[in-house]
Amino acid sequence: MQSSSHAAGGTLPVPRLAGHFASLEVQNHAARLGMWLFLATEILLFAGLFICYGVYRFLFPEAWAAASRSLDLTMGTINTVVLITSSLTAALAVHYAKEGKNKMVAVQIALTLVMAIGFLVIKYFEYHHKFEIGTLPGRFYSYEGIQLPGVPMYFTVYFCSTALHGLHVVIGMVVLAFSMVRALKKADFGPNNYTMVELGSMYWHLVDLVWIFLFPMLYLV
Amino acid sequence: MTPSSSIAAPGATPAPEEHHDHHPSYLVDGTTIKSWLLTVDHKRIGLMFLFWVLLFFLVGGIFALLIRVELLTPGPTIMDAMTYNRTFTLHGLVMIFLFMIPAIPAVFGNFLLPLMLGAKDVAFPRLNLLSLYIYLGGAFIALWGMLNGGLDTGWTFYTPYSAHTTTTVAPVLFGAFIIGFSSIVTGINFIVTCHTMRAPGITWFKMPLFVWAIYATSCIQVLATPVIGLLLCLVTVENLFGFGMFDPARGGDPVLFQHLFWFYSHPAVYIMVLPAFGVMSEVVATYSRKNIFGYRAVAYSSLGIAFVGFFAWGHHMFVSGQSTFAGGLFGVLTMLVGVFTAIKVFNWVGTVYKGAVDFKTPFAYFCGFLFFTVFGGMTGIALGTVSLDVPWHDTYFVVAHFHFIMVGATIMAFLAALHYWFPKMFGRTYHEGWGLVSAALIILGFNATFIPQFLLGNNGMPRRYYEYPERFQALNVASTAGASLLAFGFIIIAMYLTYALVYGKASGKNPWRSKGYEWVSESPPPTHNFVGPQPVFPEEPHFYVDPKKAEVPDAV
Amino acid sequence: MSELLNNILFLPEAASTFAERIDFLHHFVVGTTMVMSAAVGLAALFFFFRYRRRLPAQATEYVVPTLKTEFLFVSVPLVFFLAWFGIGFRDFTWVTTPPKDAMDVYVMGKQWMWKFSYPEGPNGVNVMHVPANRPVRLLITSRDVLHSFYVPAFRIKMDALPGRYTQIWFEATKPGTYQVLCTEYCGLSHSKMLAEVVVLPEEEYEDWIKEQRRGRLQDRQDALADNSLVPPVARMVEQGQVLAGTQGCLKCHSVDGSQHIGPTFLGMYDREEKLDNGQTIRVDEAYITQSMMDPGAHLVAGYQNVMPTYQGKLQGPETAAIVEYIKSLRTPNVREGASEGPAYDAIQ
Amino acid sequence: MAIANESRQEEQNMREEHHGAGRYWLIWVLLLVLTAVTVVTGRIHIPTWGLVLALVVATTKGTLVLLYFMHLIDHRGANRLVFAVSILFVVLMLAIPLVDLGTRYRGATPPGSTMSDMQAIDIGADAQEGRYGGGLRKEGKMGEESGAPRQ
Repeated sequence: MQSSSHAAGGTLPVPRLAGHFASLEVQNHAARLGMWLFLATEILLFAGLFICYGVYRFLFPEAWAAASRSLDLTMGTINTVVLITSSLTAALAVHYAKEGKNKMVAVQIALTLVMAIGFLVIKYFEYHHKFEIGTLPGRFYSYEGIQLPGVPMYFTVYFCSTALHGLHVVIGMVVLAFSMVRALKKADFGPNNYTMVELGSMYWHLVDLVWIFLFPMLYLV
Repeated sequence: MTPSSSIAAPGATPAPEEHHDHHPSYLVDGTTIKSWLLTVDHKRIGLMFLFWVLLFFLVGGIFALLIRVELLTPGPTIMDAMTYNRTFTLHGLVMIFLFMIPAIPAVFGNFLLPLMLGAKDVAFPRLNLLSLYIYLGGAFIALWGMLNGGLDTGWTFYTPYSAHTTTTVAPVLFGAFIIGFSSIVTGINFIVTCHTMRAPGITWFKMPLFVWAIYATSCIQVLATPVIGLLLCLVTVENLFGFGMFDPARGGDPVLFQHLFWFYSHPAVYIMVLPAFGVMSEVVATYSRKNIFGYRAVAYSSLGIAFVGFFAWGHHMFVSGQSTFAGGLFGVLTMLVGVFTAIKVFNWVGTVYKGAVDFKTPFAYFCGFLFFTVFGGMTGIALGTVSLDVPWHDTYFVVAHFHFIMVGATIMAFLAALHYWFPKMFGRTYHEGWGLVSAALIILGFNATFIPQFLLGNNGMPRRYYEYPERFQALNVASTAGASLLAFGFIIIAMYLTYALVYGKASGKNPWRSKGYEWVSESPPPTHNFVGPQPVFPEEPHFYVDPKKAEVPDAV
Repeated sequence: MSELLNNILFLPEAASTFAERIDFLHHFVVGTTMVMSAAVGLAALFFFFRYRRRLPAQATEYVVPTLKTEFLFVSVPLVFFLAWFGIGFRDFTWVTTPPKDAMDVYVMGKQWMWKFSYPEGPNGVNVMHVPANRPVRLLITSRDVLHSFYVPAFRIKMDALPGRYTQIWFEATKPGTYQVLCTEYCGLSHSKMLAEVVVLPEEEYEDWIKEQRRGRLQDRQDALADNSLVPPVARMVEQGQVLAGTQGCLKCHSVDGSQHIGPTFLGMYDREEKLDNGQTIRVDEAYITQSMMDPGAHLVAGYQNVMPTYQGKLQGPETAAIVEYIKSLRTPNVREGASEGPAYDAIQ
Repeated sequence: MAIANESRQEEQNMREEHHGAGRYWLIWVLLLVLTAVTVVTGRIHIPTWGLVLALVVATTKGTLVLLYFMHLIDHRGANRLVFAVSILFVVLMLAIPLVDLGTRYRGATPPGSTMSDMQAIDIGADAQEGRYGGGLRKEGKMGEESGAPRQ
């Protein structure tokens, strides 16, 4: 069963087995299933906003088109590329964790974190621009350029969904940072012990997944 | 039987405390306050939930009595309109978010799920403790908000009123939002427990029906709660900053709020009532010494209710500006939920057939439960019959209906569970006579409270009315009289159960001679539930056939 | 029989055509519920007694249902529930689809009163006059938060949504005075948000409306009426005519049927117009309002999109007045003829 | 061995499916290509099918992330079920309100009937003034001050 390369020294690092689990495989399965369920709740959380988006897009199609064109597509595209690439590095981190290459795990996670910060910086500039010209949600809307009913609603949806997504980026960064510290300090990830990296990376992929949908919805249509 | 796995070997040494010779029950295994507050034992967490849930039930109950007293006369009686509006809001909020939703899953689910599955604990014990503290944190934030101003939106928080009212909406919504996390964590924990922690031999279709019910409930909690979380956040933001997501002045759609709200809050009804169904499946099997008639039908119908129940939410919105077509769609789906519930009712009655009924207190509650489920359910179907909802919507008919099904059925199940598993939890017995008397009082009181409300609704009295036209008074007085009877019943229960807790006779391991899986362990169980080798579970739960004739389980 | 049942069930007097339909379903549902529940309850009680425990650890038979039994458990309730639903949905469609010849009353809820206004006539606060035996369509909206318009005697209820219109209709059968209640929680004085529907015999109603129009009768309700909602000119059509002139509508739209920059107002209401994208549209209140606010949304074929938007230039009642003015210019043959009965045409 | 079945199956799947890192790079390239596709087609602003196309591309991208980055392709049983159910719920949850909206009666949402039009009327007695609690909060002044136009 242990087909993958072993960590140096022969003793395989193994996570602590909690007393109430029958075996390690049960424990891992439980952790993974728990994570999937948690991701399901996250998806449903964003689904609420998608519904608001869908309903208001249905009611104000023209406002939606006009407002989405006022966004900065270049920045949005760069952010998409950044996030997709960070997802790649997160996946690679799991890959190296399985092979026990702890240094590489740390490097990949560090790359992910750097890109996450990049994402947030770009997002900050986008937000800043909007605050300047006044394309703000609801009653704060003060942009003269687009005067259609429903445009403030577009920005309500825009700000709510990107802010919620941004919050998830931050949470994901914290989770991944923990794995990175562990990879550096304890360096005990290996073929039997990579659940922590895997779960963190799954969370990160979810953040990416949500953005994959938010991007065309907000910027392109 | 032990899972043999090469990878498990190095770390798989069992926890050392399992090899003690003496196995104190979980109640006395550690007596410091800290050993309770920081415990990860699912049984202790369950008991702590029980304590808080009962406390909040008391709070909600006091609000209910205040409402009933206020409604004794058509005009102002004991409070002003604002206080009344806050009181019914708090009654709803406390009862729903702090009592009904955690009542059975967090207390009895926590306590019994691992016992019924032959596991030492739930899958994530620390998360389990965390869920308790999240619940308490949210509860106290919400209560703080309620005491510092209170809010008057009704528990439904309908916009635009909730976005504009000057009462303290934000902290209460935030508290409810936090409680939602507790619900999600508990749900995830239970689902994973059902998937991974079943003892050898307990396959999916050998799980006790209570576990099935809790499993279905957990699915709902996991899938529905995030949506209300988001919605509460949006309303909070709207109330604080005016983002205008549901603001009609900016094109916002108030009906959209209702869609999102009921997407959670309708399944939430099943979060409250499905565990009650599960409890009753156990109770009826034990006291009539029969296997459940149509086990699979009952199990599948739990899942069916959980699934279809999700998509029936729009029957709360037949007259709220939703389209006629959508009304029909939701109406049909509502009927399907009714069918699933009917299956359960028939199978419970079928379970008694050729059984051996022992009319103990929990069984008395089963009778009450059957009554409330049938009438609560049937009035629900009537309300789902789209056109009948037009006059009934938001009148006391609806109030009486959901108190019957959601409260009546669940309270019956909660009390039945409390009595049925009292020996399991505390190893003591209560006074049977008082149990039956109070059960009778509560069932009578409940009917006396809510049957007049059905009639009030027919007569046209809208809900959330502080003052009402005089023609409604007679029925309101009847209802209040019933409520006092109900309160009296609860006081008796509190007294004799507290007495039993301290002075009750030792119950022994299995006082009801039940063949449910939870009775395989000791009563009360030791800290890790099972001592020594993997316990052997009966072939299936509630198998009462004479062992000599056990070979031929015949179809009817 | 039905009187007796209504008394047992505490149902209020039935005073509309819908009430009669719904009471029938109500009796049917209550009746079957009672019979079926009694059957289940009696069976349970019989079992409790017949199969009481005789030994402490009595063994029992292993009884499982056959497929047939389970099928019965599913199909019997399903058939009944679907039957109820079928009748219920038919009635619901009926009550949410007003007949074409219905008379309109605008209903606006605000904290905490109801305002009623008639397209061609008076406005009222908390008292609505309607003729008996004539379908009345209520177009309901709200000024602030959600309300719900409920007349127990008519068995109708519809929420009032701010920024939206909802509709429901009824045909009162008995002259009299009926209570209106608000059933959607709307704040402090939710329970005081009461109003009355006064159902008058046809002739009396005509007299009443004439008197109202003449403005001679200064009755209680005019005294109560909130002046702010009463337009300067009491008759919406007249006001609309004035507005059409002052706002410049008549510069492009003729009222005599002649071609001009925009389509003529004469006979416009309820006409099928062919749009520039090939679709057709029936001109109704919604379309006219939309065309004022967003003229380019649905252009009638053959006309240029030159009209400016009146978004923000016209106030709500002014818009309504112009709509009513245009409606008054419809050619007489458009809305005559018998009602086509309940027709569900909501899907667009 | 009910307990181990599910868990062991899972462990086995996870173990067997250990590929080289090349697979991740390939998926990454695919994702970038699809991003380019969606941006290019998005810029053209195809009238009716633009949204559909964008969503199809997004779904494809999402599926790739799910299957390969999140290893859903290696998972069996419950994990897949959980995910499938959540997606199903999202779809139904989105579809039903839209169906409702699409089938409302036509007058339900005329543009001129939004509350902003109605607020322009002075209703006379100030509903907000002098009432205890529960009334409407005064319409926020912030929007007006910053010159927010009423839509």
